[in-house]
Amino acid sequence: MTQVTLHQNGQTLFAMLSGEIDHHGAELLREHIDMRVEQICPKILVLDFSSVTFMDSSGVGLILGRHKLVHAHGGVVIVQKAPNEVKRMLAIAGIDSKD
Amino acid sequence: MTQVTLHQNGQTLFAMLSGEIDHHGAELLREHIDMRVEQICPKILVLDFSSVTFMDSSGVGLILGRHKLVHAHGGVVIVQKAPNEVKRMLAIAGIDSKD
Amino acid sequence: MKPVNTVKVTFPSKSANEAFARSVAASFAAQADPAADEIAELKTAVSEAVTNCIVHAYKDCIGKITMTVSLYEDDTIAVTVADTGVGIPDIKKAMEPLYTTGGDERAGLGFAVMESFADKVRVRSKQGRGTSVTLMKQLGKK
Amino acid sequence: MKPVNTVKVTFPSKSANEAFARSVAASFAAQADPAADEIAELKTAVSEAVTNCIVHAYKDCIGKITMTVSLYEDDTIAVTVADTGVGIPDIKKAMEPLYTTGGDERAGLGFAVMESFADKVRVRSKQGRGTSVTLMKQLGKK
Ligand SMILES: Nc1ncnc2c1ncn2[C@@H]1O[C@H](COP(=O)(O)OP(=O)(O)O)[C@@H](O)[C@H]1O
Ligand SMILES: Nc1ncnc2c1ncn2[C@@H]1O[C@H](COP(=O)(O)OP(=O)(O)O)[C@@H](O)[C@H]1O
Repeated sequence: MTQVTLHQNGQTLFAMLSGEIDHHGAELLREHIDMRVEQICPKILVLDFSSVTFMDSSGVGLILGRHKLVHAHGGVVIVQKAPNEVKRMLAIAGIDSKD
Repeated sequence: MTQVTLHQNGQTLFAMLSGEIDHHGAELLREHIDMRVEQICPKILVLDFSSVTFMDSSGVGLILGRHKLVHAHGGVVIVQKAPNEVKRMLAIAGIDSKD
Repeated sequence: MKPVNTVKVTFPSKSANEAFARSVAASFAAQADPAADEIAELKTAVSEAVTNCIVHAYKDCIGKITMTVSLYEDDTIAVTVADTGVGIPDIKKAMEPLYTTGGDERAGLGFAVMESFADKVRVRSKQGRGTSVTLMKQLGKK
Repeated sequence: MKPVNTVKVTFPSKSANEAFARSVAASFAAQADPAADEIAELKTAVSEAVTNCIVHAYKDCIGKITMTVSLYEDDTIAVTVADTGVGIPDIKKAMEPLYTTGGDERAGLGFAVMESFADKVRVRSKQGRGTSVTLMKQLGKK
């Protein structure tokens, strides 16, 4: 099951993603994340991929879409802890993942 | 992968079965076991199911077929260490599994 | 009741496809978020139905097996396994436990296992035309 | 070269079937005893091809997707994902990285990923008639 756990720390919103991120899963994640982003307009949105078991290019679309939304509110998106397979997908898109 | 490791101890032949036992896997196991049984005519053939991850009624056929063969040489078959799911299949056939 | 999702799979009656067929049923059933033992039961019942096509329906040849899997709103799954092989002359007799025409390596328990692991088993067959077995199972009981 | 085994799967273009489709490809490929990373690559490439049918070919409707998977003697696997949707007017352009007609939530990297994760990608399409994408991949290199 694709899931996201959200928690806020000051102006930072942490989104702990888990499960398989394909187009189906990405839509679910997008809805949950955007609802919170629009409520609290975070300065930093952290997308944590440590528990993601599969990701196709829909996951890249998810990151780019959140970037656009958060950026519009003057914030930034940080991608972190991507497992190796997810890293390979991010590399194709030129996106870095922090450790 | 369905596999069997055979080892002999006096007049006992141990067959350590592993993987998925369906009709496809059972044929492979049968060939390997019967070759050795016919060589050494064991008094006891022990079929060990501890590493079996799936079994359908083809596995019951495998047991009954080996019973017939070993019995013809005056030997017996012992079924042991079946995991719970395999036990349920054996129960339908009225076959006991030793611990 | 109309299914909410249906997939159809066709494959040749090679024994290597037994594992494939039960994985397909399990992958599809995953949508209903079933318990692990429900999946194990479903895989076993599907394995029996598919093996029967390979061993009995197309005894001395390779034929086509069609598997249709449907999921209903109440999380019931229906798996139909159909062949165009020899058919079953007497279904009632064929379904009796221990009855087999398959020789020493078949236990005659395929239908008994299907009936034990699925909620409902329906068999249709015509001699020389083929057989279709439908397994119904309620998932997500937990 | 003739395939040693071929399966055909049809399913509706519902996003819940993306996971199903890649599991089917992986289950079938298991016959070639592939390495774990080969399976991961295959699943990702299949996921891209199937998602494109759902997102682009049948944008505003539910249509039928047909996936054919064949295994060859040298352990090459070929997966063809076909739809009868809108088609691609300019295949060359569509295959350029970052090109997308899918809006902000699509990265335009589907074909780039297929080309990176499969050995060969062949695309055929006719406007208003549909698209078929074939992925070829050598398995069991280890
Ligand atoms: N698809 C089929 N086509 C033809 N005959 C079948 C088919 N399925 C079952 N049968 C017949 O029914 C008998 C009982 O089947 P089953 O209970 O599954 O046990 P087994 O497969 O061990 O023989 C078979 O031996 C065969 O004669
Ligand atoms: N099956 C298809 N049917 C119609 N158009 C398609 C199909 N697959 C791809 N396309 C077109 O090619 C473009 C690029 O596809 P792709 O590289 O997979 O990126 P994305 O899916 O992110 O848009 C799509 O935006 C779409 O216009």
